[in-house]
Amino acid sequence: MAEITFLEAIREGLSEEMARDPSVFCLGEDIGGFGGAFKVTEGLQSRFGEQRVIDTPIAEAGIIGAAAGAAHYGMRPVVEMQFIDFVSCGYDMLTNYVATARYRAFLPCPIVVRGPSGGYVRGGPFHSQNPEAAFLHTPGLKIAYPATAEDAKGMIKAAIRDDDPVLFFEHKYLYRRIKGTMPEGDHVVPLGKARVAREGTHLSIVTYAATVWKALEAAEQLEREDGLSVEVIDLRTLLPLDDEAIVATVKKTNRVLVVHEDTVTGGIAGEITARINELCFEWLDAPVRRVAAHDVPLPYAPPLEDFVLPQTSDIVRASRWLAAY
Amino acid sequence: MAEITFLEAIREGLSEEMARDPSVFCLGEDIGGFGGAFKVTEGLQSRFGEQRVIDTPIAEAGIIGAAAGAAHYGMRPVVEMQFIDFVSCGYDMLTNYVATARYRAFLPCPIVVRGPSGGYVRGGPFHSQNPEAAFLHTPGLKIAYPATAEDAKGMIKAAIRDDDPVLFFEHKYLYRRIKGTMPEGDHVVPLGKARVAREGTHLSIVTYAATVWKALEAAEQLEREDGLSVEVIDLRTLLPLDDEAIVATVKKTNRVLVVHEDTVTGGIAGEITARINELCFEWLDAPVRRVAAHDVPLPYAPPLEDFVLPQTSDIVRASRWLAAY
Amino acid sequence: MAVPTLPSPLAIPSGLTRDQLLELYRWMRLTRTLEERLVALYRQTKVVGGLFRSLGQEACAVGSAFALERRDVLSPLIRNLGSMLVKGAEPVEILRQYMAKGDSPTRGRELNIHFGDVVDRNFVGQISHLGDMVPVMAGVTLTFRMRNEPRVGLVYVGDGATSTGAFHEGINFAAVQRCPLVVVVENNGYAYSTPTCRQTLAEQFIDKAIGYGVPGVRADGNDVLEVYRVTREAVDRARSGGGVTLLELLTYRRKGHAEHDNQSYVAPGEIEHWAAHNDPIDRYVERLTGEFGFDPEMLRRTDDEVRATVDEATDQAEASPPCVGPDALLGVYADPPAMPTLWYRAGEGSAVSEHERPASWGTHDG
Amino acid sequence: MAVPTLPSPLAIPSGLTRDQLLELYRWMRLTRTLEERLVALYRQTKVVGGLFRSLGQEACAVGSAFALERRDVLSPLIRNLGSMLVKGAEPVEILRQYMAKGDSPTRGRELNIHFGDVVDRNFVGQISHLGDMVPVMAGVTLTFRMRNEPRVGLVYVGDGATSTGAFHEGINFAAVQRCPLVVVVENNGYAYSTPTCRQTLAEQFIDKAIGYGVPGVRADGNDVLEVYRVTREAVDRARSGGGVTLLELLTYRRKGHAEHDNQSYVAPGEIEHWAAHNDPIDRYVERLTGEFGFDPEMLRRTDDEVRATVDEATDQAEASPPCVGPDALLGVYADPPAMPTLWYRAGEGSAVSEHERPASWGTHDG
Ligand SMILES: Cc1ncc(C[n+]2csc(CCOP(=O)(O)OP(=O)(O)O)c2C)c(N)n1
Ligand SMILES: Cc1ncc(C[n+]2csc(CCOP(=O)(O)OP(=O)(O)O)c2C)c(N)n1
Ligand SMILES: [Mg+2]
Ligand SMILES: [Mg+2]
Repeated sequence: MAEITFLEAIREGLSEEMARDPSVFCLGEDIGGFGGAFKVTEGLQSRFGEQRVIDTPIAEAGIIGAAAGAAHYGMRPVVEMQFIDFVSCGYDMLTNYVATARYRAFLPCPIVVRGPSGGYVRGGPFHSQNPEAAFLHTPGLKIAYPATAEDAKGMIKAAIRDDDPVLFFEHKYLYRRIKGTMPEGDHVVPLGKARVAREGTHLSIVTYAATVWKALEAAEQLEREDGLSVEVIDLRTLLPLDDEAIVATVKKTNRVLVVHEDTVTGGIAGEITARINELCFEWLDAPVRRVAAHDVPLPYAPPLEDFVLPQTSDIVRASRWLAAY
Repeated sequence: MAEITFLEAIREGLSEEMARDPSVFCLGEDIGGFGGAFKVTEGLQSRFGEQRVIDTPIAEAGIIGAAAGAAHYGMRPVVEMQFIDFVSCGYDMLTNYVATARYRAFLPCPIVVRGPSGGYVRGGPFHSQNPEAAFLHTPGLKIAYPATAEDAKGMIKAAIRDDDPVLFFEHKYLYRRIKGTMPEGDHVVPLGKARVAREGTHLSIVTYAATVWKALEAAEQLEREDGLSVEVIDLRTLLPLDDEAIVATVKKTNRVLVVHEDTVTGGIAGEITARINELCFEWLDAPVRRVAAHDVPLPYAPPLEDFVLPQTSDIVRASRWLAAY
Repeated sequence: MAVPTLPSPLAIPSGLTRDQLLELYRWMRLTRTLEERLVALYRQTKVVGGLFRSLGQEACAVGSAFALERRDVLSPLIRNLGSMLVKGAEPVEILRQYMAKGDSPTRGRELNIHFGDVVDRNFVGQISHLGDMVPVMAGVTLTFRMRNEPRVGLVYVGDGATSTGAFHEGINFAAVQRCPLVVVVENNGYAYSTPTCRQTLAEQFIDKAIGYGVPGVRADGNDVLEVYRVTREAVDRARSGGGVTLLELLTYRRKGHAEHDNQSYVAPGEIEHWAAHNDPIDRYVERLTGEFGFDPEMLRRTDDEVRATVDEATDQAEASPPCVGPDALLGVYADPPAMPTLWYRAGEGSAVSEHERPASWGTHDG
Repeated sequence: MAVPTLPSPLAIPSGLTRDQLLELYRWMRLTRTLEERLVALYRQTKVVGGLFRSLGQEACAVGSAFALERRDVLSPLIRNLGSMLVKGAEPVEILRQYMAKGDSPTRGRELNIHFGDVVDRNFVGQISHLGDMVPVMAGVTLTFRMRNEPRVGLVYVGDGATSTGAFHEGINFAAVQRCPLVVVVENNGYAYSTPTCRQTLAEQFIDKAIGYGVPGVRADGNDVLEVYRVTREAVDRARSGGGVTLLELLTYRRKGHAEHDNQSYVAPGEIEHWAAHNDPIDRYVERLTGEFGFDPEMLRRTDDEVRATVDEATDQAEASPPCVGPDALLGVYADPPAMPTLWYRAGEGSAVSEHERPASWGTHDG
């Protein structure tokens, strides 16, 4: 089979699920004839009709709430945020209405809220965000954040089939840069399971999304230049976290670097560090360290964005420190 | 001087600042003649007039945004959320507009957003929330969460005088249960500094807000029954965190229990654990452990709420485990 | 006592039968009696949390919900106990909710009348955050439009809730998508302590209708037959593809926002005036016994039945079991069905694994 | 060439002087020329990020901002480059922003025309989240009302942004608080690819005015004098205590949402029609040289001046220094003034401590 991009993989997943299940439909701003700001839904409206690919007014809380209502009555809506940065406008609806629906009222609420996220693209403070940590302490939500094209397709399909609300982050830096060959048939990647992106023995890098690729780059350099064998864990799902996979790598290498693109303070690395502490403290030969963005809103000018965000060279330096500890 | 309640202490702080600085004014729902749902602003409108204690429509994003605009032009608005649970409706305005104002546009934005938070009051999932963790990865915001009446007054005054936006959480369980005697004169408690609520040598409990009192209860029981000397740190400010105070207690006792009322997953304990790991890993004689709420929306029925939230007995059990480690 | 004159059927508005006229009375009476019972239980501290009344607003709730069919979906707010009863909520469910019982509709997770049933009786459990139910109901009714089901939805907002962004985003979405939705602004003069004049500068809430491109209709919310009539028209329009209607029902909140609120902010005499001259039940009784020639005896019998119903429900609810702590960890997700108990609770009465997730807990298939 | 007939002063609307008439022309021309220059720089990949045009909408931006005094506060959106120029923004500032230069108004933190100056020229830096500026401007103008300052505010929203909850909450708050605020809906027919008919069912955006209890005025947004007139009336009303006005300016977005957008969704000929028959500058030139008797030579001279200005600004901007990485850690808070560099960057060119926080960086005292 031919390679397709990360973005095409998501589109393929969406369109397979829409073909498979008539209760699946999409709604969002400019996703119809226009195919969305990044063209993820291109062609879906002409294939499935205006009823199933709906152009909405600019109202994130409104469309997320509408998706929830439709889900209560048997539909499986997929909501696009034009940029995931705008999910903040639906924060109340997501955390208070959607996330609690099953628990407080036994309401089924199988919706997917997806959209382009992340930086390294000169998007500035409002088109580069990684808001995942803001939803981490919201029981009732699931958070998916794939790094490969294969996972992008397999996980969007799993998210749509999940009986609970899923936030699905699509790193826009990966949209067209990352390609993959999709497995034959109904390719579904279960939520909640991390992936060993690279086997290693000296230290582990636990990460997700775009920084998975930077971690792999760093791992190769460390192997080449330092003879270090670095294991890279791609979390893939952030809620629920795959504790088993995290513990396994810690027990294997005894040294962990947690890497993410979100700010260091309040980012998900804190939660991961706490879990490692609780589940396998005795196996640690060094403190768990974090490589993440500096604690500032993400600036737009290239030299500023490059300085604020974690780079491959940072991961290399931090890994060397950890290996030498 | 006579003792006053936690709630009266906040009111005293508000009214002293309004008297001191004509640019300070309050806005919120039902805060005027009615004095607010919990009567925190009672009497302020009759003293300072309708211009400075403004009853607003039900529009959290609207009033937080309005406060920001006023702050750009020299005012120091204090916004009340009738319950802090409703700050979720202003999440976009706070994290995107308010928090970034100084950084992206050099706009002064000295606003305070305050309101009753927290559980143990049978308030159910929408009148008991602790949303602090959702704002922890938002550079530009400060988060204050006092536990004593003295701090409640001193910190609301510091928050109002701060040149940047401050989220000020008022635990409603403490409003009338906790009393204190206010120091004479202009009593200001600086943000960013934690407090040693109880000296101890065997282990440290790092916590804030209502659980400070449960930690103190547990500490006394542990002293009585186990002869354990427990140090209790009241963080007081959650953003920025007082790393010095945290490191000091770790180096002193070498055993840390982080306690909070928010859910364990995604709560602030994760960030604290990561910092301890980074700053004083070598001093740890045991893993940092967490006592927090179970990962569910907070239910309303007493047996359910009691089961979900951390209780004094939980802190006692966890402390014994940690001391015996 | 005057012999009742048999009325000509024409005299009964909106094609209602005499049985239906009596039914409307019964629902309003049941609402009031049940709330009065809740007050008694509240004073006995048997109610956990606040108590919210709809005294004087019963006609809005009952008359509007009466215009819906069972397949139609209702989204009630805190003043719409009456609507929920009409839609099939049982008094015992209400009482169990308020008393936080283990067999209450939400198993003790949510308070007061925050519960629903989308499987059979079709009303949706509200959340506290005002305005949020409007987008949700836009989505419910969008579904009916998409599937060509002849079903409609009705959502209430208070005068205060019209100020929320969620109300605006939801009604605009529903309007432009031509969803079969009736949006009812129940204007009772106050939002907690805030009078309508501090909520909006508009003279009437239906002035907002044109801005959404939908019809707006205003009615006397204390005339149950008028409420029924205008709602029924809006419901019929929605069912026949006419999309959204904005209704404004004029009424008055005679009790505080919740039972604790002393209403210090209300002008003296205002409440008494409404109680004396504009009580929806008194007004309806007058028409029933006058214009429609019902025997007052009949109404008194209905009152007795209602009281008996409430008494029985109260006994049932009081006998209901309390909630059991570990149940709190069930049903956050379909998968996993339960959250684990935290480490320091090991062996501390965590019986989660023993529990099964009832099939009804929010899965499509059941 | 026909000798221009001296017009009677009465012929000039809204009490504008001939100099002002020419000024209006100059601002529109400057807007267009500057944007054309940006397109050239964009093609040379000297612009970092997207480029947003206001081609065909210059009259809305210029005519409305021209009705403000320097002390009044403007809140521009992405189509309001012209408004910012009128309010005192320098072409070189715009160019430096788009080129992400180190001496740009936001020091490279924010993109394109997202910048402001609340100290002197009084326009507020927008954020991307649509609708949010309306509550903010409600607060700015609330302040003026509270302090009895005779200052007003003007905030723009697009047709699409009217669907946001923030717009609703903000204009309602401003209306009920009687803030001296003018809310301008710049209706250019599209929100990105979405036509107005998918955004609202209302026939016109001023239909929303009555729902907020404020006057609504609609005008031809491509007639700069008409735009000035209606805005000036609204501004005068606001200044004299009349509160909020909702203006709807009808115009057309002739370019894509951003430069990359090929407008595949636009009906063939639509753009060409507006370009040929309803270009705000062409229309104004006709009136200037006709009705107002301006010598075309004079306009040509203005065009040359404008080009020279833009050329000079371009050279300046191109010569501007790039941003310096460590500056990214400055000024998140007044205190602390800088964030520390992360541990693994130690000695990696982090020169934060060397930097002083300029006094101008967002503190009241300077
Ligand atoms: C978003 C939001 N903000 C604030 C509140 C707190 N609150 C609960 S009820 C209420 C007043 C509601 O008034 P109205 O909408 O008129 O309904 P009524 O109580 O009069 O029926 C307020 C402010 C809330 N529930 N949700
Ligand atoms: C809250 C929010 N949602 C989505 C977007 C993405 N977005 C940016 S511009 C735009 C269209 C805006 O249309 P309109 O308001 O008509 O302004 P115009 O571009 O036509 O001037 C959208 C959807 C945004 N910026 N903010
Ligand atoms: Mg009301
Ligand atoms: Mg537009």
